Amino acid sequence: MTHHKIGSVMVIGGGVAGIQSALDLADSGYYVYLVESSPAIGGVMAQLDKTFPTNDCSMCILSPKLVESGRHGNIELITNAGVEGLEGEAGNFTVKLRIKPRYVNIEKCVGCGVCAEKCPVKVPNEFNENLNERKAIYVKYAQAVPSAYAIDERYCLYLTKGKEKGKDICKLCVKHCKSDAIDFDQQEELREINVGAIIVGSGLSPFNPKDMRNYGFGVFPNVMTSLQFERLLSASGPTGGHVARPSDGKTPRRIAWIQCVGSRDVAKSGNAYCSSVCCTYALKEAIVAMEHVHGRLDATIFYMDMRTFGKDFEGYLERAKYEFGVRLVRSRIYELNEGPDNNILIRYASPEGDIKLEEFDLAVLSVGMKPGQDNEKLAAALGVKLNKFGFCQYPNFNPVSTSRDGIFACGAFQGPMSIPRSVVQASAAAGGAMSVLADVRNTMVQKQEKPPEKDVAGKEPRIGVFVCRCGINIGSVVEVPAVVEYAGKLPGVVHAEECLFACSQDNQGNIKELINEKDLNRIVVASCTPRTHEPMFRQTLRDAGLNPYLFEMANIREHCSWVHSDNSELATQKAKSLVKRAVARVALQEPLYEISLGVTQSALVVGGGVAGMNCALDLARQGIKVYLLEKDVVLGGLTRRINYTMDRRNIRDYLRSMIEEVQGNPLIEIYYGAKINNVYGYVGNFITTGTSLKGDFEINHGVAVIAIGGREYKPVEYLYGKDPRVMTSLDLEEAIAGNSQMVEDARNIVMIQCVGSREPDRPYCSRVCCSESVKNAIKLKEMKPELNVFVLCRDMRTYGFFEGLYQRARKMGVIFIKFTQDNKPRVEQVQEGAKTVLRVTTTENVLNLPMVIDADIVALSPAILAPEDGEEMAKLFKVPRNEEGFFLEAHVKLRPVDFNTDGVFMCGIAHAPKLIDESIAQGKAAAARAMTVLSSDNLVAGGAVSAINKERCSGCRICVDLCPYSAISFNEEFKYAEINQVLCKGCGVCTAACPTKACSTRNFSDEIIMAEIEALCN
Amino acid sequence: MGRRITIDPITRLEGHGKIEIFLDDAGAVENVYFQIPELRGFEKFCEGRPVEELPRIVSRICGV
Amino acid sequence: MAKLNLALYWASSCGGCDVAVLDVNEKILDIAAVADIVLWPVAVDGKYADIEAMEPGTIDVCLFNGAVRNSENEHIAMLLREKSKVMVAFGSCAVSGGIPALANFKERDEVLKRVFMETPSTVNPEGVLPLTRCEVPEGTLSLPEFYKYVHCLDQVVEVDYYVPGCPPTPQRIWDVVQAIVSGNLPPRGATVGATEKSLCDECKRIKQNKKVKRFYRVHEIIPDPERCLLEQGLLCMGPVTRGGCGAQCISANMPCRGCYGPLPGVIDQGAKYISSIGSIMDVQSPEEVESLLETIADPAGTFYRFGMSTALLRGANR
Amino acid sequence: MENFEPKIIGFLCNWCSYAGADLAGVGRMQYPSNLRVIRVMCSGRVDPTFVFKALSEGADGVLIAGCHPGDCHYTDGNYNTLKRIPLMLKVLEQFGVEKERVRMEWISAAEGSIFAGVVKEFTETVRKLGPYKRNGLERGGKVG
Repeated sequence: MTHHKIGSVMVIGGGVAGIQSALDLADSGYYVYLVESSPAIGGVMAQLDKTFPTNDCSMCILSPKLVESGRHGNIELITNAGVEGLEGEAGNFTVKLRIKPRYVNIEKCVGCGVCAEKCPVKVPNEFNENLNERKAIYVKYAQAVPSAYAIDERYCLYLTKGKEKGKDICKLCVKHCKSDAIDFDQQEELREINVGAIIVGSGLSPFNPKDMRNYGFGVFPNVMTSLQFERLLSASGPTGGHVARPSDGKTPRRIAWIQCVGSRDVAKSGNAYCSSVCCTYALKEAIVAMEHVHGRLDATIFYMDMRTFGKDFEGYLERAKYEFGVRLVRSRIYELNEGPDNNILIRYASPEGDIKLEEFDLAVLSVGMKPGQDNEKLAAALGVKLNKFGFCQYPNFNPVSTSRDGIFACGAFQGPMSIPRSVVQASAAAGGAMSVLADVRNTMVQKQEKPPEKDVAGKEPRIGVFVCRCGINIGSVVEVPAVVEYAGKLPGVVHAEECLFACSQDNQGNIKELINEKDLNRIVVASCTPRTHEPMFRQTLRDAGLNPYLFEMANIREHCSWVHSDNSELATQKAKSLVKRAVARVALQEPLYEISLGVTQSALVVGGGVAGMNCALDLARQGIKVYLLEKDVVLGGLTRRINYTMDRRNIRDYLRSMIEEVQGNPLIEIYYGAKINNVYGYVGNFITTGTSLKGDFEINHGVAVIAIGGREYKPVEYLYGKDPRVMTSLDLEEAIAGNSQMVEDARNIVMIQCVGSREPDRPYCSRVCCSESVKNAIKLKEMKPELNVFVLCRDMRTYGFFEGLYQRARKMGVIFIKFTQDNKPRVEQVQEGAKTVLRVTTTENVLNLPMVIDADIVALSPAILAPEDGEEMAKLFKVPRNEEGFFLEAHVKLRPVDFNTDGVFMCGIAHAPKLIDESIAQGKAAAARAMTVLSSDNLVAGGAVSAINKERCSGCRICVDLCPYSAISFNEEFKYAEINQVLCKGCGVCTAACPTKACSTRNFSDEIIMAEIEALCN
Repeated sequence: MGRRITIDPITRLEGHGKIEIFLDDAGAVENVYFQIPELRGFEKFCEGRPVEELPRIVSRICGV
Repeated sequence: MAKLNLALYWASSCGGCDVAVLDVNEKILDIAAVADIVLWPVAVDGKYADIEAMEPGTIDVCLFNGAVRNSENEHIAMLLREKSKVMVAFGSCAVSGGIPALANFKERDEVLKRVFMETPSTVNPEGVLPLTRCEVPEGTLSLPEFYKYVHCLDQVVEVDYYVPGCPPTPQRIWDVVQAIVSGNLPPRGATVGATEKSLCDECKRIKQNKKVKRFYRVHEIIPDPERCLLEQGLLCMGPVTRGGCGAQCISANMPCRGCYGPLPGVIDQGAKYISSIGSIMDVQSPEEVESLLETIADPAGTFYRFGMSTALLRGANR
Repeated sequence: MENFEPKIIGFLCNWCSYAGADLAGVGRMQYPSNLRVIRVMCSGRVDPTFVFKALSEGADGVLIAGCHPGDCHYTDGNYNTLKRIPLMLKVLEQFGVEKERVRMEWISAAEGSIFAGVVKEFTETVRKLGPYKRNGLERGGKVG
């Protein structure tokens, strides 16, 4: 049976993963329904204060994405909704949604908040982890999208006590809402939506430790969860960012973090897996707390293994320890007790073996991640299998697929993971959906017809000013009629009026009419912040045939009436001044145009390993011509040396079939023995030249993906290369797979971890080695149970579900011995009679005594190094690398596979060490991100960007290196700098730096800013 | 009262000057006042400047 | 064709601009052939009284050098403006205050005190300071008033053209004279005798993308004569300074001092320079920034060496 | 100077500090009305000329706020601010202007309360410093 395919996708879950999937799809020509169970998108990330390892503000980086999804023409937000059922198949599904009433009309609500002020019902604020209260009518958080209020039907007086009985009780919100947005007649709705594919990003729920009575959560006031602590740190949280302990509001000076609460814990919580993120977030919370608590803070983290395995996490750990003095104690805490003054007492065994009792002001439980509350129900409704822990069960080597075709998964629905990894998975899942729907791209998206634009060149400004009352939000503080009168007299203003709600639909009509009637050529709206409303008003101008850049806002709400509500006179004065500024500015603004560029519909993928091949295949599946460059004469990269994965999937077969598929795909052209000589051009239009076994090549491509992998460190330690019995873990794997005699004869095998990793000159974790060794250990034990296998390690970093393997290895009798960086094991050759014994000596960490093992094989886990040709590649593509030589992504959290240089992406080990599934996901993610460029024939660029007047440029070259997007280049022939309008993002740094005024940022020129200064000062 | 002769400016030299000559009734010089109106204050504004600047600043005392 | 009436005047200046005019060498005769010089205190006789007696517009062109430091400077500037068809601010002092305007960093009274009471060669036990009016038996003598500020010419009278430089180079002066004689002048208000691009455009040195780890004072290093001086850590004002001087300082392996003034449209040369070099400092942390800034001996005096009269912030007498 | 109401110009970057100011608004945090904001896309757009211009036009104080170092929407635009402003402050001092009149702050999109606090504190500082005395000298004005 063949259904016709539908060019739209449903994304379930409005956390950062869902948002990323939705944006990638919407930008690539698909209509997206973004379904969220709560009244606003944002997920757990919105609750976080800072994010590791950069400590950047969570809201700062999330909020632009929220706003973008909220106003994207091809994303439809459906909040308060859950999935009831699913019919159909990949390409054509029908999803049944149950949408709960919000009781507030989103279109009408202006987010003024008067309703909440008047609402008499106080309820625990879940967003703040119940640390404070909100009202029954509420907005989830200040920056929420949609920004409309919602009524919590569980608590609303009218809904719980009045409605059914037909009694008109309370309804204060209705009475006070000036925009008539409260609608108690809203009914629960069942809606059927037709989509071609589904992405599940339904997130996580933090482990609730209330049943773990040994920790006293909910009993001792000064025991809180890490998410509660996160809210405490947040400047927009219940304490405004002041770290105050719950019992008495005092600033704690001694805080303990207890790791693995609800993780790695079969006995109490049943969660055997590692939640992957808690070690690093605890470090983050400790660091951030130190910054918040003025004065001394003793931060102690009680942990089992410090699992800072992600990119740049190890450096973060080092900084926490040495720069901030966070104390790390390796000890599993079994119980917390309450001491005097509600302090928390912790008994623990010190590394030296003594039992200590220590007192803390506050204890934070680093709670693990559980599957989202409704995941089970959701999976059942969708017909998608879950694993034993309740996370998604994905098919072999398809990390973003599910058990059902056409349904993809991303983020914490798949398992516990960090934000960067969630975002990668989200893009990869979007790519999966795109592959299914490649032939129906651009069929459901909405394109709008625009009227021709009026020519305003050379015309005197005729400015229209609209001053918004915003109900009572502005009107009750600022004397709006006085502002209107004042505005009417400003130079260039030909029309000024007030409006109740400037953003209302009917006022948009009014503005359009006036533009035509009075021949207005510039518009000022004095209302709220341009950060949310400017795009809408610009659209209104465009609809009226006016260039959208001939618009300016005066923020007289957030920056005036709301913050000066106690002084009407001063607020009115300030509002006038702000309007004057806007008028002075708009008069000088020029119409700006976006330029449209052709996009070469092909991709260059550099590197034919697993990441590169997955990327190439995903692109080819979407009809894109791919040029795959491989410097070797065969495909496969590092994976060729791997024989089996830890969960015993057959990687050899996988690799073989993948290579066959790549070689057999008519859209993929492979260049073996390839070397790039030069790269020219920019996003959409690159030209790469080089040589290969086929001879010289010149390739035109629209995007490039760098997937050049990495290499294995060749140890100089532990007699490697000096004794044939010392090998790397990959050598051991080959020996096991090849049934070598050496393994056959062995009695003692010693594995040594962190060889060349986590060292001062290579301060990162190679991520895969712990799991790799556990994998080999299990294999050996299965083959020969009597074999002694010792793993000498610093921390065992078997994150996520690999924790199960670690537990299994221990059960099988593999012996794990910890060592420290300053007390490493010794490997030496000892002559015993005719035999040369390979002797390993290490300090046993429990007894603190030397332990001597005569090994038959010593397998070293060497570091994974950045690719050799990384530096060359970085120069060719003008992309940055980090100190260790791995490529540096545009943004750790939000653009993990993008470079700052538009049109260039990365995946695989070249980015950082990672496992095969992670490389596969990244390859797919890079393909999806590349598709956001390749999905249209034209690329829109320009607008408010900078430009250099070459007549004025004197060739000093001050600006050239400043641009983070490499948009500025120097014309050596004519000695002037040029800005590529396609790459420029309009920050204006170059304009400020230019000594000759050759450089100018459109609509942020010196002249405009000077005019603003003059308007505000005089 | 005698005559007053003013030479303003005195020329063909570096600097600004003015001479006031008072003659008695007999036409003999009774008194002469030489006035220098020019003051720039190098003595003050050189203070605090880097030493290597001084040769290039004080050469602007007189460029003739 | 009737000969032009030409006036050259110096206000608060050093006479270097006048000498620069003489440095056109034998061409001075060509000037004399086309123009009658009605006032040029350094070279020819001519009294204020003669000028006062003239009808307005008698002087065709007045080349006015020097800053306006006192009431006499101002008075003569107004007088010459009245009598001249074309008023030219000639040289850095007239254009933007020049070296004398460095005094704007100091307070007026401090200057007087230092000069008349404190210098080692001064003997002035009664602490007498110059007076603007002084009664003598013969009558009243007057001295000009020493102003709080050093002004540039266009702060006291309307200026038609600007010729920057400390001093303007003879070649450029000759170009200006030719333009005047031929009547081939640009629109009023223009800067003549300088280019519209920065000195970097004229500078022959090899330029690369700029990153500066520390700054050097000129005596601390002998710079590579081939490479951009700014890239070597010398505070070369070239990027923010008009060209036209022929890059003389640069040719002597010395950084540009900025005398040709800011580029068209730049309202504050020093501020612009802060913005430019602030961008190329190759440091990241506030501490590193602080220690890099330590290597700049006298930022304000360096960045505003010739432009204090036109600086947006006016200096110590604020 | 009892009734002196200082005029303060603020340059806020669009992505962090302007958003922080918005958040202060959403949180109804009250602060003095003396600050007038000019929005720039990045604090790295702020040319010290703007600061001098504001002071010369009648401002008594100038605030420049951007994303925290490392958080810049444009990767590292704010590092330009971090370098230019201290150099500008040195020059400012040499001009005899109290450097407390110009303040550089890092304010994130989540730091509404910090924004409000900074405005309060800064307004007080400038109020205590008194008006920035200017000499409104233009051509034809009183010379002296």
